[in-house]
Amino acid sequence: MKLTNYSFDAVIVGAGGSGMYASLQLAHSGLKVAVLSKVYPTRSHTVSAQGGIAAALGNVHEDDWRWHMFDTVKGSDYLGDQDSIEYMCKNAPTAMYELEHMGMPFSRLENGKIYQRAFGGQTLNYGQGVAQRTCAVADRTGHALLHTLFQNNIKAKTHFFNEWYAIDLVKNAAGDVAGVIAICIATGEMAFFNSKVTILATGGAGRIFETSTNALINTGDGLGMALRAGMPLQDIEMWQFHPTGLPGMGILITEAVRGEGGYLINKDGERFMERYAPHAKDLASRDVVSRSIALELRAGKGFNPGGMDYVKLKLDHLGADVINSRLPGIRELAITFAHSDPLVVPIPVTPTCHYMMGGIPTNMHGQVITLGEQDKDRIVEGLYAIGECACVSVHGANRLGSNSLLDLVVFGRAAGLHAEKAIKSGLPLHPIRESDIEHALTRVERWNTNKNGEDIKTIHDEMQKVMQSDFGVFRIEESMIEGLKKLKALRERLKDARLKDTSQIFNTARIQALELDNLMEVACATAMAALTRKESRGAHSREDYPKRDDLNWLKHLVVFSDLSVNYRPVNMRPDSVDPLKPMERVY
Amino acid sequence: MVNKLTTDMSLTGNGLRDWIVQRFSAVILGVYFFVLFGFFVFHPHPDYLILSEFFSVTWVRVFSLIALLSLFLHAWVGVWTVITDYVKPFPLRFLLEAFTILLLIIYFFWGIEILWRFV
Amino acid sequence: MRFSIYRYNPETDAKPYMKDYEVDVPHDSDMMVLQALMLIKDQDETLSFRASCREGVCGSDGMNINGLNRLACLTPVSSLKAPITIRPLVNMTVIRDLVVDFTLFFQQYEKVQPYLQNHAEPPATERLQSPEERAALDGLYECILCACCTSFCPSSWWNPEKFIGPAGLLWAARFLADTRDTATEERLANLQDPFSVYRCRTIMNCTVVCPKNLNPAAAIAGIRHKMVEKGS
Amino acid sequence: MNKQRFMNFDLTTIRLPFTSIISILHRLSGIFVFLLIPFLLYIFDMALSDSDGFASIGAILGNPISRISLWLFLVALGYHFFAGVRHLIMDMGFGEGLKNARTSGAVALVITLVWALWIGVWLW
Repeated sequence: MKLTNYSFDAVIVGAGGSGMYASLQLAHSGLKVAVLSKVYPTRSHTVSAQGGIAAALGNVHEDDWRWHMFDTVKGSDYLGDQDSIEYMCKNAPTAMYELEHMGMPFSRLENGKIYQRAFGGQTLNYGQGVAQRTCAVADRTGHALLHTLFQNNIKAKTHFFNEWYAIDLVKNAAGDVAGVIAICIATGEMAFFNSKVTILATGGAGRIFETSTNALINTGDGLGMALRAGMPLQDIEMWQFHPTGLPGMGILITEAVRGEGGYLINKDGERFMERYAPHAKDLASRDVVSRSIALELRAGKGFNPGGMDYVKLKLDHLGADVINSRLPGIRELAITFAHSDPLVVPIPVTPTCHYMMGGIPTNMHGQVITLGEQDKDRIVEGLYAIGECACVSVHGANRLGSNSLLDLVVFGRAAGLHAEKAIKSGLPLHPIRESDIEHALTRVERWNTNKNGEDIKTIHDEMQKVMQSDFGVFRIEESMIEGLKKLKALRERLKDARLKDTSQIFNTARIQALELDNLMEVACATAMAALTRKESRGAHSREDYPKRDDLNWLKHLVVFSDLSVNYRPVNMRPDSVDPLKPMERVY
Repeated sequence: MVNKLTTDMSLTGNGLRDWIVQRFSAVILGVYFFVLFGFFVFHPHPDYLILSEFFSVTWVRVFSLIALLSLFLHAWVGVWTVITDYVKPFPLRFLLEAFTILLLIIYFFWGIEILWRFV
Repeated sequence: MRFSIYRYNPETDAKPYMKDYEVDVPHDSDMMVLQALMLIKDQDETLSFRASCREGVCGSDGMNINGLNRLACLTPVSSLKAPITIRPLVNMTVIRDLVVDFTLFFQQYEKVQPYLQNHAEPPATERLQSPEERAALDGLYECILCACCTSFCPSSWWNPEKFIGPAGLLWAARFLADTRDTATEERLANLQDPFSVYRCRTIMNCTVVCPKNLNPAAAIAGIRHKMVEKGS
Repeated sequence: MNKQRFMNFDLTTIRLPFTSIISILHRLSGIFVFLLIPFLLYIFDMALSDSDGFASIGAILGNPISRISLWLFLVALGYHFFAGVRHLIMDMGFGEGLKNARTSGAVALVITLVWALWIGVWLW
């Protein structure tokens, strides 16, 4: 196969919030940086984020990053690494001001400062009352963030390779990562991007589920690449179900609706969250609210039992002014996709797969970690992961709303800073042999040459069905065993599947096939991890093990491509504050 | 930002100025035609005498002259825009533009001749 | 329901052609055109189109549907007369099928320097901006760069390289409207030639087709106003 | 591999919005007026030369083609004027929204129609 060779100081795969923050950091350093993105940067999934980005600025009331840290650790059900959470919460205000200086069009308070709203699980003074900590651009914060970063990258003259799809990492005999193989979607040209530093910023994999708030492009590409290169995924059983997605399509209705004062009702018109979370009510953390909705539906209190069951989100009482100024995008979405104008009627909602807390394990500089000798952490030279595809472990078992954009920004920046320092201190291009590249090419060659076998469509749909039915909000041993068995069979079938269209120019069928390889890897890892963790923690809710079990399970679970499982300790050693000891988690 | 030769053939070479000239001349022409319109409303069936009398009044003549000039400017901006929209080969475009200017100059002096010959 | 779709693959086709597909659309279905396209792709995997967020915020799936540029994901099939004709965005080079080349579109965007410029040392915290000042950005910053407007603008058809087009100009207006931006005069000076802004004839095709209900035509008028103010 | 580049640009497949029809008519009427300027100047020249010249106008307009040309000229001029006034109003920042722009466009069309009838009655 003919390969073009490119050589860069750093190659970033993915042009969402974290990738573009890292590239911006690096672009200012004068290094040679390339950003590969399978879509135009402004199509990245960050654009869909609505509600906001958390930072203890204290614009509305006194605030402290330590309170933010407390909420995040508690929200994570104590599975989050406290050193990373500390770093994130501490650096959040700086990051916010950087974004503001870059031109991000934040909504404003009367005094001219950045507007901050309430969000689930964000409290004052270690759990006393509701905090307004979420910086927002109406309900289009992700759009504003992504465009601001894109614009500043244009200003910094970042070298974008748009609509280039990264296929696999190139790893040498020593286990160092020397770059990626990628394909130009428009022409079919294949290239090897040789780089001193490769940063994976490929986002989530929400498309393993049938119904998801995620964009169609969220196919876990970086996760698949890491798994195939022999690295594990961490905490991948932890999938967040957002309480309020539109039934059917799974279009996201932001938590900001509840932050602004909206609330959930069942078919009796009852504000049922008062029963499940007497203090925080509708602003309890997402796992709690999603489970509560699922229980309401199970009790027959949904609006359409037997059909596509849902509860409703009421916000008409907020009035036209608040809705039109703070939640205009939500109103558009509800009218377009649910035919209901929230000014007048409540919006139908149901828990929907939304976010992957797990991912490629990294330290707080974004450096990818794998298990080396005697199962000790080993840093993979040359490889970073940031954003949703990474698991720095700031979200643990459940992410707080508005902490994901923060994660992107803070660790995108941190990885950029670290990589810049590493390159400037003389990091060389990692040596490779021809065979290392050939190894990375095997997958795409298989798709190009396999002429028989079934189409990918059935395999894709069946995988999503299994994930939806056996690994959803509630999980139980028997069905998970069944589910995993089915997934393994599907994975085998996928190895023999074929591509009918092997043309070169903008062949989206081929990209979908390559994406399905990645989705399947993530689905299998998720199933394995979910089956292994025999407790309920955060988003991982097992009916057969309903209690959290800190004695046996206060640890990270890592899964490899061969579905072997191992463990890493949770970091409980923050740098400047006392460790937060696990407590019972009530809202 | 834009090729100079293309721009040079525009009235002022500057979009803002062209735009203002076009609007300003439009207002003058509008008022002028309103005056003519008024004349014909009062004299639905004018004869030579009434018409020539009207056009011998000084302000009418001066106004007519200003209107002629406005017509020249207005038409040049408009026609130049139309030509540059649809005619891409440079020689042809240049010819058309030059021809248009020539025509407009002829009209202008023809108009002066009509107005001023019976001073 | 019948769909007639523009097909072209430069590897195999001498020229573009229209191909018909039949899709089962239940009577009272909520199906959007994007979902119909996905069903068609299940029938014929060689059909290429772009899609990402499928909720109208990423701007991937702009295309010409029954004669108007729109986002496939926001256009209900039930709102359209059959046969539904789907073509690529107007006046943009076709890469394959419904996929067009965005290179020129993004070049035009970059021409307006679409980023905040302020050379003063930023304060330790945020720059202040009153809610009213911030409100000036509403209706401008929400653009998703889907190119529906620019591809539907006659002024862009005739001068695709010299006229910046509604999308780029909307972004120019967005930064001109930002009280934090200090490059106003330079921005206006850069746009004063007879083409970049002034090819706009307020045809309003941009406003008609904008899937986010923005009004680029009015934004362009705003740029002209600022120029008149600065010029006088 | 086909190196030729194609675009989807076929005006028969594009649904032109109402406002764009208002706009293209404005341009067409402008061009028409421009092209008929010599005809008008000629009539004007005649009318103001002397009473004989004035009288010859009657003869010129006796020809239906000239009369229709004059009518078309005045209709085009009228439309160009009314649509121009609409533009000037919008330039001043009024009625820039889509709904208003559609309404004002329709108003310009209707007034032109009335004007065309009125001129027709006057000319015949």
